[in-house]
Amino acid sequence: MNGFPWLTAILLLPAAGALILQVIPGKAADLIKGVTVMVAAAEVVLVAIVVHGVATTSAIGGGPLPMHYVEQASWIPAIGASYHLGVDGVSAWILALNAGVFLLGALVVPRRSTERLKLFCGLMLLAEAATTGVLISLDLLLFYVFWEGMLIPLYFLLAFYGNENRGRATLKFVIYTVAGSLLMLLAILYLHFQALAGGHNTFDLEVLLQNPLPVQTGVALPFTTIPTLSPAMFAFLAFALAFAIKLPMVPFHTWLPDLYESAPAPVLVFFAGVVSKMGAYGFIRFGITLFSGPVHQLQPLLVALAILSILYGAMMALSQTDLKRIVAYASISHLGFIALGIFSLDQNGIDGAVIQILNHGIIIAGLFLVVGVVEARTGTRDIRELGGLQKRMPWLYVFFLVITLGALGLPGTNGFVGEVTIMLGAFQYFWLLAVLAGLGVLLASWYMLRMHQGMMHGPVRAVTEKVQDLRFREGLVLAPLAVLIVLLGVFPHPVGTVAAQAVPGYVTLADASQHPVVVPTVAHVSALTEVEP
Amino acid sequence: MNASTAALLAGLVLLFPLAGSALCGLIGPVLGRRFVNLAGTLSIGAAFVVTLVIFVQVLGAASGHQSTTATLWNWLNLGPGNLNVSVDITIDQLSVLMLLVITGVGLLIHVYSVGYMEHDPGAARFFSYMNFFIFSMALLVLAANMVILIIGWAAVALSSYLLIGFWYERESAVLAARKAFITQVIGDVALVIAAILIFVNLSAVPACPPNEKCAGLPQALHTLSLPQIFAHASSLGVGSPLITLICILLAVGAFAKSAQFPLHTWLPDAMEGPTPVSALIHAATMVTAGVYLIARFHSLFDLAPIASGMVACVGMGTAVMAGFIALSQVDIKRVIAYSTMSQIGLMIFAVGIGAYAAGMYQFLLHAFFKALLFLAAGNVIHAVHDEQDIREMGGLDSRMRVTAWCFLVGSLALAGFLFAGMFSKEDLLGFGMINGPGSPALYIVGIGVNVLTGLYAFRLYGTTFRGEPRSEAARNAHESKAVMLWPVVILAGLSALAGWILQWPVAFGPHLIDAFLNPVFTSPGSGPIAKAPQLWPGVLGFVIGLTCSLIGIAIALRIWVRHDLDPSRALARPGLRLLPRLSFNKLYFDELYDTLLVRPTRALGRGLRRVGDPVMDSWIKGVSDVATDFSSVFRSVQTGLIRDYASYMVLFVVIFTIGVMLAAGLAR
Amino acid sequence: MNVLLAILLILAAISALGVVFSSKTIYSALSLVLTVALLAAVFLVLNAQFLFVVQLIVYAGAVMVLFVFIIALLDPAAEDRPRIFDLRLILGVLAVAGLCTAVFVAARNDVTYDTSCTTQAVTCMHGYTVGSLAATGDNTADPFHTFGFPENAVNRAGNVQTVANQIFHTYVLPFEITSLLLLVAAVGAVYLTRRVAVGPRRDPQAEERWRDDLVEGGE
Amino acid sequence: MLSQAMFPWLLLTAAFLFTLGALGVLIRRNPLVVFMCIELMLNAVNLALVGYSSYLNSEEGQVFAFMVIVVAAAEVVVGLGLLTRVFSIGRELDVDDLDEMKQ
Repeated sequence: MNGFPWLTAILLLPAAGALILQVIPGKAADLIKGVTVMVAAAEVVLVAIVVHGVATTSAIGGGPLPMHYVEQASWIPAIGASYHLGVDGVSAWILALNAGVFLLGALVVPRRSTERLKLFCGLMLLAEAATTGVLISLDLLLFYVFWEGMLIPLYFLLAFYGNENRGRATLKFVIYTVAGSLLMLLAILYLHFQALAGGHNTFDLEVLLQNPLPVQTGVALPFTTIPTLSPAMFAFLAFALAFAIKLPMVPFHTWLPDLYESAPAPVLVFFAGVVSKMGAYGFIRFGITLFSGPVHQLQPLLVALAILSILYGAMMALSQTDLKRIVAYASISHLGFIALGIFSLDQNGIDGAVIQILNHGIIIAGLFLVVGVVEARTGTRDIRELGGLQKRMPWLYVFFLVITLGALGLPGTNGFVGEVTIMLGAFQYFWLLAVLAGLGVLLASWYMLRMHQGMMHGPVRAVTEKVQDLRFREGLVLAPLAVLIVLLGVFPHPVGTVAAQAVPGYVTLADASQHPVVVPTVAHVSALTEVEP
Repeated sequence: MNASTAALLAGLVLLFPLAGSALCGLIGPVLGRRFVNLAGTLSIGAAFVVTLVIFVQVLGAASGHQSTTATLWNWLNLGPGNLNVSVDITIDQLSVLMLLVITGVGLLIHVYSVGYMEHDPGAARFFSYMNFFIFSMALLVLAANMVILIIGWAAVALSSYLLIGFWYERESAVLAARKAFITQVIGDVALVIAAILIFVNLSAVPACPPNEKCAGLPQALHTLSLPQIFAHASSLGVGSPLITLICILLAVGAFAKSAQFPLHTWLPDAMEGPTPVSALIHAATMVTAGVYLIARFHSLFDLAPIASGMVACVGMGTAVMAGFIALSQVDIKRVIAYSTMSQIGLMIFAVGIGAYAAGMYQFLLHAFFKALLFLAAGNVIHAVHDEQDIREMGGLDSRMRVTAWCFLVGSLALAGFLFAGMFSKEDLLGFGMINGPGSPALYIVGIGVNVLTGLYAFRLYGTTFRGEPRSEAARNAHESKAVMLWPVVILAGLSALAGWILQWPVAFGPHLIDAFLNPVFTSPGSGPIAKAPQLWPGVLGFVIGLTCSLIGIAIALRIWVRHDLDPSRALARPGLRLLPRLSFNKLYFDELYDTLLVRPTRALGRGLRRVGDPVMDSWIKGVSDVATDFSSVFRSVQTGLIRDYASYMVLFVVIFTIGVMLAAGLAR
Repeated sequence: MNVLLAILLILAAISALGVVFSSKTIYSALSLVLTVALLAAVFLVLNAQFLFVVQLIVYAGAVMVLFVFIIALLDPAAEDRPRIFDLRLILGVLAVAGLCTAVFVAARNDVTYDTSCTTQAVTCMHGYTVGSLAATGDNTADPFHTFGFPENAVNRAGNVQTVANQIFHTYVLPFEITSLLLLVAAVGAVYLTRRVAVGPRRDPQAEERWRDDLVEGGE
Repeated sequence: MLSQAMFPWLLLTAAFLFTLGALGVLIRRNPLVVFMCIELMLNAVNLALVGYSSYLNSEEGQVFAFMVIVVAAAEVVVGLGLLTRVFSIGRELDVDDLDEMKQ
């Protein structure tokens, strides 16, 4: 807040790190990894300062969404695209998750076995820069640039370093995401021209929010008078499709299991931990705010898709035999919860979604780390061949138990916090949703236990015979995750307060179509920050 | 007792077991068995002492404010009008009573398990889990906010999962643990939905500032703290479908925990865990959490007669069913498990008909003699080298004299003659005569349960201790060590005398627990209390109940102790062929649930795996197929012959020039 | 003069047919020499004496000799039946017919040359007026014309002078570039025909045969 | 000086020669003949250039023709060099034989 461009620093640090890496000679593997971990750690420190800033200071910026650390500079004046950065309660914790998960990913990179380590670390840092960019950009075009930019390093990481059937999986991933985001570009342009018609030559989110889209009649089918959807609805569908593909909601999720199965461990950790959350973040930041009318019209459909994701993901997780695929479908089921929270369009739901994004990031990163460790030691990912790991690896058992409990949302772990708030929000929209979500929780406990007990309990198998326990370094990576899971479960207050600071703004925007826009007064916001006795 | 001391004391009660669990779990394996035994038991002992201090404080407090609520920290605050939960605890008579049993019986069982776990390498892990259980049970009992209650609830479920699956190498233990945990999760989800219902609907008329006139419109409270819920329970509508639904959901939660029909199938399988686990968790404390829950939410249940009626019926139904099944079981621990299910059925019946104090009275006494029976069974199993089938035992009374005598005291207490069981069961059946749905009908069923209890209690005693030893192991069984005997003897003493002490001088009528708990159940805002039977009908009920128990015991003695009738043929008469098979196979509930719920879900999952993704994948394959077909059309053009390329060029040149000429021509 | 031109053109056409359709390569080479010579004659008739000489020397002299030499070297007796009934033949004939009629019709009514430019002196083709400026001698506006020649000076004054004048004044840069081009071609030819094999030897027998045919090689 | 009447005929022969050359390229298998046909096409172009030059009496046509001749010469040199190189090592003289470019 003292004029130092924090957000630009956060954005450029990983990119700079990637550049510095190229200077180091290829053979100095330790040095390369050292620099990468150091850059990731510095990033975590910077982000911590920003998040602390967001939690303590009150937001500035008069727009409907009060932001912190706002930085603005003109980028392409001709078309009104500006380099506009800002962070608020919603994106603060996702930023923290982003930095933390990358640090874990960097720590887990196997020094000796990845060839061309410099390229690998460089690409990872670039990916981090891109995801950070997505989270802090408030200008639609800038957001789009980072959204696509995220894809490039990921593609190379997955295409070069995946395992056997990576070709098909990566291709499917690229087709899906590019198709989605191209549609989004069309929608962004539509918004731009609407704003242009309204006299504002801009892509800026604040300006677009200040003069929302007028209520439009449907576009008639060519040569007929049958009114189809209004252009605003088409724009929203484009946005929704792009985000639904990234946050895999069920009909668009088929790329995720294949990709997770073929991705290397460090990439998988941050891919599952952060990149899959961009869709959810996108929905909250752009989806429900810019298109409040269409959101309300499509709310039943979106909510139904969310529930479908929860139940379908759970069902598939129950029947898979490959560990990574089980965790992938578990991730889809959890993301279905987050989507349910968002589409309930009330404060509890969205707060729950933001909290659950952070929690799910931690849990899924932990799960994939454990699966990575087990696969490295036993050489197999097939749950039928595994068993009796608890006898050989007690420390892994302790961490894995805590992570599994977090994953199945045991009350007292961080998974539960989000789920309760989301179920509450969903209930306030329609009671059956909470019941179905409850069924989702039940199935979650079934497939998580099936996986956990399948690996850990039962007699010691041939594969798990001569396996020695976690080394200190691996324990060092898993321990903070387990501690966080329990800590956030027992004391989720800070996460809740920061999220609750920003969410009222989103809710009022989302309800804008229902009644005139009510800009949240400062009093309203300050009421949040003081803590009950 | 003011809030800060309450917070301190409660904090200590929670902290000790948690610290014990952490110490044993993380450092235990390193520091060796002695440290683990010491740390494990001392932490529970400390918790018991603090509970005694609290008990004294609560007894001593003036009648008006025995219950105090304190907040430890704000759990989650999402702003006014939204979820605002803080970790707050309540200390009142009900929670103190529960705490006393949890830490007291828990301490005895910990001492017992020092001996029981002597040869087991995982002792550190065992004590860590047991301490964690005591912590979670204490949290559940002290919680004053529904979310914290649910957290305690789930922590208890977790520790029971860990302890049932303690011997994780045994496939059956692993599956039993999973089954128990998933049933508890059903209860959890039911509680969460009940909490949401309350959160959304609880409303109260805001306090009207003295001077101006206020409209008195009820305004949603959006809170989950129990004191406020009970204070404004009537705002949910007396007898309305809403409050009935809430109570039914709470009851589902209670049934999952207390292994009542239909969520009872996990309790017999839970016997896969070590015996101290069965004694502590599946007899004394955890399974009675359901009873506690209904007792705690008594103000809601009083306002929903339909729901409490349903609870009473389910309770009595389970009691009968469990008793019937217990008759033919051959595993010593499963017989006791079904007896637990039956006794808790009675407790649920008691709280169902509004006799909360009677229910808690039965809970207290039951904790003693059921723990006694389990520990004694533990001694027996230990003596016959882990053999649990009672057909392999027999004639152990001469070999294990102390355990035999304690087991006899326990059986009598269970059957309800002379010792503990008699008082509490007759008390709650007495209430049953005039309260509850179709009031005398359930009482008559209750009498039948007394007979059944007598039957299976002494069948167990007869086959295990009397007659000739039927196996080599039984022949040279010998008494267990002191550390495993002393807790059994203490519990036997408690079972024998507790009833008399609390009920002095008359075996029926008002008892000390009633007086102790009344302030809780007659607190403001709670509904009508069950009417106590007058003197004479009370005595008549007591006598009838007692005679039925004696009938049951007599029949059992004749069949299984004096072998007048051949035990195997006892129930084997042709007409009754169906009943023993039904009873032995636990009324086929396991198979029923398996075919109805488990198998179809798995089949659906497998079906989706084959069909689900490929279908959703198809549209993207479609896109790529179209692209490849389109491109193959053009490949045929590239023949590689120079002349072909040349001819394409020429063709183009010709067309182009003619076009230009024409255009120029036309332009003119 | 027209009659002579017509005869020459017809002869050229016939000899061109000879080039394409003769079976023996040597015959088509010779008929090509004849065609080139006839075209040189046409140039002469069209008063392009410089080109007449250049055509004869370069084409007839150097190029055709080279051709004959290569034919002799590679396959003196090669027979190559031109495939008559081939899809491309039909295509070719069609092209020939189509293009010729189009050009003829266009030339017939001046389509190929936009006379409007010259008459109204309107700027066309990127503001560069064809011819008219040359006629008026005023060439300041037009950089390509350093100095203008009076009406049909080309045909009156020595053609070689005017052509040379143009080459060495306005088109001196293209001229230099062509010289560079020739240099490159020469180096290329030398390089290509070097006997030392660069890549892996494809066919050893061919090497033997190559050595026998050639008079004693160099190094 | 080229008369208005004769000019179309001249252009006609130029076009005829050009397309004939193209036809030759298409149907002849012997690379040398193909080469000659290309030369023929170039000559046709020269003819047209000179025709225009005299018709519009501006000498640029002739300069252009001169340049074309130079280029043709260079092309022949390189072309024949290539031909000898390719066809000297046992490949029989057939254009169709060179189809490694086929997909």
